[in-house]
Amino acid sequence: MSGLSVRLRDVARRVAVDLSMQAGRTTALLGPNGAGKSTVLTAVAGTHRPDEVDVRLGGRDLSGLAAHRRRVALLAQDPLLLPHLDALDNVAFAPRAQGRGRREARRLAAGWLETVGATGLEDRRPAQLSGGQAQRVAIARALAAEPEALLLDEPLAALDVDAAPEIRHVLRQVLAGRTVVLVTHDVVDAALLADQAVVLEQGRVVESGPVTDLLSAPRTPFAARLAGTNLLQGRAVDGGLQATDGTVMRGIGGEQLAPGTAAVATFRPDTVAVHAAPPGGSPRTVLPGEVVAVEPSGSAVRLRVRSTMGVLVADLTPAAVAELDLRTGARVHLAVKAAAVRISQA
Amino acid sequence: MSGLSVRLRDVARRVAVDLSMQAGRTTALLGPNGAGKSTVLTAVAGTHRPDEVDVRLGGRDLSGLAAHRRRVALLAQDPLLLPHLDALDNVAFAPRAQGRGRREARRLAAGWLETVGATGLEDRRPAQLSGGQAQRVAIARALAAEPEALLLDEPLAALDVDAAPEIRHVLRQVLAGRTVVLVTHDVVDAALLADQAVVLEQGRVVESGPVTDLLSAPRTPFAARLAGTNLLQGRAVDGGLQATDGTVMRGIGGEQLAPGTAAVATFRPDTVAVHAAPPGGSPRTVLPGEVVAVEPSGSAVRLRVRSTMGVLVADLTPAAVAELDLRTGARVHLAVKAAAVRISQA
Amino acid sequence: MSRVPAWAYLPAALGALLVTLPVLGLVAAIDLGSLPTLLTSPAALDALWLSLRTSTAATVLSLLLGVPLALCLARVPRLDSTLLRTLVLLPLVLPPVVAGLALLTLLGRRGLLGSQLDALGVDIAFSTAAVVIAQTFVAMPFLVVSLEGALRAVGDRHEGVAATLGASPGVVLRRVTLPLVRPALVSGTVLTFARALGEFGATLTFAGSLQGTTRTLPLEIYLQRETDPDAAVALSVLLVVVAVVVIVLARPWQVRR
Amino acid sequence: MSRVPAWAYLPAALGALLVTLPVLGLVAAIDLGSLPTLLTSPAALDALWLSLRTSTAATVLSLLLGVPLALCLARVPRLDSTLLRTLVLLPLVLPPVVAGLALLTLLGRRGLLGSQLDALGVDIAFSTAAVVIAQTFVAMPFLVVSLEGALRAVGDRHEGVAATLGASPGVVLRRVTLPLVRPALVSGTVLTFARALGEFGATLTFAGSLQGTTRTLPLEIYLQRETDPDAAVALSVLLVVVAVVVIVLARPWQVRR
Amino acid sequence: AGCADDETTLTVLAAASLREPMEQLAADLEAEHDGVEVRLSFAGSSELASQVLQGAPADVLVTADEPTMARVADAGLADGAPELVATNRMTIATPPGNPSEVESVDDLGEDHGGDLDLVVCAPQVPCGAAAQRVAETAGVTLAPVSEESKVTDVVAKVAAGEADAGIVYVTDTAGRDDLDAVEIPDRLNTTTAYPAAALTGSAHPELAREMTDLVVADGAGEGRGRLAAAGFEAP
Ligand SMILES: Nc1ncnc2c1ncn2[C@@H]1O[C@H](COP(=O)(O)OP(=O)(O)OP(=O)(O)O)[C@@H](O)[C@H]1O
Ligand SMILES: Nc1ncnc2c1ncn2[C@@H]1O[C@H](COP(=O)(O)OP(=O)(O)OP(=O)(O)O)[C@@H](O)[C@H]1O
Ligand code: MOO
Ligand SMILES: [Mg+2]
Ligand SMILES: [Mg+2]
Repeated sequence: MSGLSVRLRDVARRVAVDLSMQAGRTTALLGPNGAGKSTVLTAVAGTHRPDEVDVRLGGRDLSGLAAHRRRVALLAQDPLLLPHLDALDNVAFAPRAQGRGRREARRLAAGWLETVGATGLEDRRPAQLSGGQAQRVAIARALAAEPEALLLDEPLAALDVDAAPEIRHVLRQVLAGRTVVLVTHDVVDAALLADQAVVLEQGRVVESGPVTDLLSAPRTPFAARLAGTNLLQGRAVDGGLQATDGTVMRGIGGEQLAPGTAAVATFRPDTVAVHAAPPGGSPRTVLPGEVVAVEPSGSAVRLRVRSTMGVLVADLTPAAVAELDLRTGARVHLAVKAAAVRISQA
Repeated sequence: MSGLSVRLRDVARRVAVDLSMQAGRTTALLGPNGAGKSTVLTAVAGTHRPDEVDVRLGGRDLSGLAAHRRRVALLAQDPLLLPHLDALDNVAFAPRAQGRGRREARRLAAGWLETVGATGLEDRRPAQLSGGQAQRVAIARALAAEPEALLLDEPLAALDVDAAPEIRHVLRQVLAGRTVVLVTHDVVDAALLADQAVVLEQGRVVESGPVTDLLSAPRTPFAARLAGTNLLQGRAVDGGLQATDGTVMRGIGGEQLAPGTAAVATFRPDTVAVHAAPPGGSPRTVLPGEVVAVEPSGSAVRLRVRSTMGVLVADLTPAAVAELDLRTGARVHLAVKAAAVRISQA
Repeated sequence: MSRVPAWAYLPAALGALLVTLPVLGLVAAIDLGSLPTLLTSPAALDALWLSLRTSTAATVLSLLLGVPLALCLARVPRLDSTLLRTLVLLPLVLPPVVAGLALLTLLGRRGLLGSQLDALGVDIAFSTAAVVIAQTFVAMPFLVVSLEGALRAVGDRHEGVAATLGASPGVVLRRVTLPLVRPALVSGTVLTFARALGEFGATLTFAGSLQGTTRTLPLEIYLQRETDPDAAVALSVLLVVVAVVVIVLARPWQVRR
Repeated sequence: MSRVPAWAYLPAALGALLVTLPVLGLVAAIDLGSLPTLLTSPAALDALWLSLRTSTAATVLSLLLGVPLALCLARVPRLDSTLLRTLVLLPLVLPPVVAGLALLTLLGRRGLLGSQLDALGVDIAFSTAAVVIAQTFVAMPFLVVSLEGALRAVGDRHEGVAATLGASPGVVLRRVTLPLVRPALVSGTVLTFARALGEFGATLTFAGSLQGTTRTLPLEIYLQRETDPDAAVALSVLLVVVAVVVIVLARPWQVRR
Repeated sequence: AGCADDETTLTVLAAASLREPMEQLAADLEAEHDGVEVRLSFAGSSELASQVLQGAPADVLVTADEPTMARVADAGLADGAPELVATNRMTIATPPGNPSEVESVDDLGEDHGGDLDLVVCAPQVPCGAAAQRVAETAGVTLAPVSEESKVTDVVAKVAAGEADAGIVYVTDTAGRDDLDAVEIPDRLNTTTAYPAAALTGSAHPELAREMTDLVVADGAGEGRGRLAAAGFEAP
């Protein structure tokens, strides 16, 4: 197999994963804080040694190799620019280390700085850069290494609203055809930059597959929240799913599941209707709840509502929000049409 | 005046601002990377001394005061936890420094750690925390100082998709009634947490006012992009605005402006129609362009299109995107109805 | 996996041998049979006890004066002058005999300050106090140098954060600055104690050599060497053992947990 | 605005006075009229020239061996043993006379290694080479200590990043590690040179005192003091001046820009 | 120096107290032999003896007492029997003008010397042993504030005014204006002898012998004459 595969166990950090990532593809590594994402990346790069580790890249066994022989560049969560070099020489570091002449390396570096929108910062020492500027330089530095595999730990954090899409655009071009692992908390990055996705929780892989599948049919609550979709876990019953609290969410697609099988119900936030009083009417589930958050989401407004089945998300038009006078603490009833709820095996 | 006012000039960093923020309110400090946001915060906190500085808080002149007498807590862009203390003692640091007993301080600290979802990390040294965990502890530490003014530099960066809304929720409650300055690149944070907004660009204040005004009627391109709105700058002409490239964007609201006055045209992304071929018809502006990015935005899809008037943003339904087969590089025509374009004085 | 270039091991080993072999040779040279008698003579015990007392006093004095001095040099921008730092470093580089001469020109009976003190009836020369002063003079710069370097290396960003959390400079010093530089503080203190323990030339020149009062272990060794080289070697090994014990005892405090 | 507690200034000033006043007193004590004659005597010039040559050689030797040694101690986890570090520190704390004795027991004509070398016709003791060895023995640990502390303080995270960018350990050392610890490297080198320049007891014991061959400036000062205290003071000031020049010249390299 | 083939270097180790006459004698030898350079090393006698025993390359040794020379001779390192070149006697040194008004050895005793700072050599070294003998003969118990390892350290402390009095060799005070001497009468005084020897390790045995002979030779301007001029007495 020619991709990147990692098997590792780190007792102190309680991380034990076994992953394979396709060659030439970008895999998004997702998961809550402390799930073990950075641990996986540093183990692949060779800067952290877990208790057990087996890393293979394009058929090479990296496990025993020193970091500098792995041809794997890591953009760590902390930019860690070399404080004694200016921005240009930081970026030129990898080409120089790989044997290019000083002028050539600097020329390449200047190009990468331009690519990430950091032209004009060439002469600055890291201490003289703002947070976002440092992040851009660090991205340029990792890209300049032209590695066989690129590991990016939250590359777009700290970037301003102009830079984030610009650099996302740059990354999309640069990453194409490379083996990349991208850690991110932003679903937009995952959706736009990655082909595959892996979700870690508490040091274990809980979900993996194509990004589009993960976002359209998440199987774990974390992935669902990431995808902005609602997901409920429970057991299949006739015509729906019974949550742990006993409530039944009516839905379709679970017909071929044996009753009692572990299953999930997913439904998009814009299919959830919000009412001030319990509505009547046919095949739908109605859940009472309390609004815990009101946030803009694109041009819609997203409500988070705590119900007996957990926190559910509903997207409304600004007009509807104003009309219902929805604010944090308001008591509402959520109605979900059975046709919009997909039941599938967990 | 009882709020927070800052006047400063820093020659080396090319920052010169004069700001006042209301007491008991949260002000979002927005702007591109390197605009001077962190410089303002550190000057207010007293950890950076610009060439000239005048800071007043609630009638007190802080300019000459040592940092520890300012009663201003700063959550810096880098969490800077004290490496020799565990998470609990890091958070207990401020209560202890303010004279509380060790037990009392630890009790308070444990409460704050719980608030930010970091229960269970009490005994960890900063080196043993993941990026997001460290960020949570740093937030708890700043909150535990119970300062008169709180300065937060990108507090929600590095947080996972569960933590961000949770901590945003916590902050909303904690910040209420306090004087807070919040640096962020995320419009959701600004919208949800702040009352006022100030936009810095290249070390200067370019816009300020209530957050809602800024988001609904931005006056600068940066604010517009932040708000997810389109904004064009130019001069008022009869029935619209003439951009620097000569193109006229037709719109309403500019009637009382003398022709030639500097003006801006704003219009929401969901009012921009995208066509494969130039459409005909009444009062609208049609601009040819090239798709440079396709991104999800809530349940819609956001296109960024480079036109002669600059990069414009259009929101479409996923269905429309699929139908038109829109992807990066596609050539399209943008149509904007005059009725949706607001012309106002710049 | 180690990031040390492979070629570095050879010179490192040579370096380690160069500094360790002579000491091991010294230890190998002692005559074990006569050791107990040599080490328990009243002169040796007096010298050991005097050395321990004066070195401890010099170390405490160095801490009391040297920590604030290092702090000021590292943190008060106005004081960041090459001149002051150089003057503070000088005792490190002066031959001990010159250090003793320098102390005499200041505190000797005819010295600038000494003559004033003499008039007041205070006589420093030939007293145990003179030993402590000589040891402090040559040893304190070790503490100042290692501490100042560490203070600059850790930077002041954590101190800034602590200040915004309401910590006064005193609290910052106690709860942030000193804990952050603890490894350097401990190793600086050990070096200071050890240097004070080994002080010879300045003590001889400034304080003289009288059993029980000013004749510290190194002076006793020097004297023994004239008549009984074996005893000198045995005492040298005693001194090495004391130094090793101090270094080893201090080690756990040095490791940043 | 300074973050140094106000009370710290008093002990800092006392500390600074304690270490600087004696040296200033020494400088004040010289007789300017006779200075030129004293400093240009053949003996003084020989001693100065010998001191400069041997100190330079000892410094170079210390760098060649001490930098790899510090690197191994700081970066090779297996070597992080208290024992090895203690042994390396010992020369710092040995009285120079004991250091000289130790060198003799190893490299003297009757020493463990010296007797082998003697058989081969190589005679180290009482030669200029012995001076360099004695100086290296006492001075190299300064370099190792300050460098190792700095290496630990800067940590290895930047080295890790550099390695993932394809830099081999040698490149990491040259382009990342050494630049990061440059201030410590420079001040360690200066201390080493200065300590070598001031070395007295070990040189006297191991190398003897022969004009032009082993009588370095500190030995010349010691000798002069017996007959002509003024000349001794003048030479001491000369030594101070050389040390100050070295410290001052090295200063710009120490500041992290 | 010493790079040319026709240049010979002779190394002479001598007790510190012999410095002045030895420098003159070295110049004498150099004047007699073209291309010969004499290098002198002065230190405490025991120090020098230890160096020779440790293999210091030297041609001639002159010490301040016989037992010390015996250590070298017993080790078989002396070329022939050592010969005495001079003797010395003790005196009381005081700072110029004798401010403490020391008049005799009696004034140095512990019952008189309450606030008198006396410095002597430690009994373990030759000059200290001699001082001890003087005190015993005078029936005085000394109460020094410091017991130095070398006579020159005593001289330095008295000359610097740090000490009020010291017991040193007569030659140490001769010709110095920063020291006054209080004579010790013959009945209380004691004599020390200076032996010289050529060394077996010498690369120039002829020249080494010649130097030794020069030191012991009779006649003004040479050996004994030079020594006498510096205050030494004949053996
Ligand atoms: N040096 C360390 N020693 C012990 N535990 C550690 C260390 N570094 C991290 N951990 C722990 O290991 C777990 C995994 O950490 P890791 O940094 O891989 O998380 P992450 O997924 O990158 O989180 P984040 O999104 O917050 O960056 C966490 O529980 C963390 O507290
Ligand atoms: N120590 C310094 N010395 C000189 N210039 C500096 C220093 N720190 C920052 N700058 C420069 O000052 C300007 C303002 O920096 P600042 O850190 O305030 O930006 P910011 O608005 O916080 O940016 P970001 O969003 O990237 O954090 C930038 O151009 C930056 O490069
Ligand atoms: O050998 Mo001496 O003359 O006692 O110092
Ligand atoms: Mg991480
Ligand atoms: Mg910033």
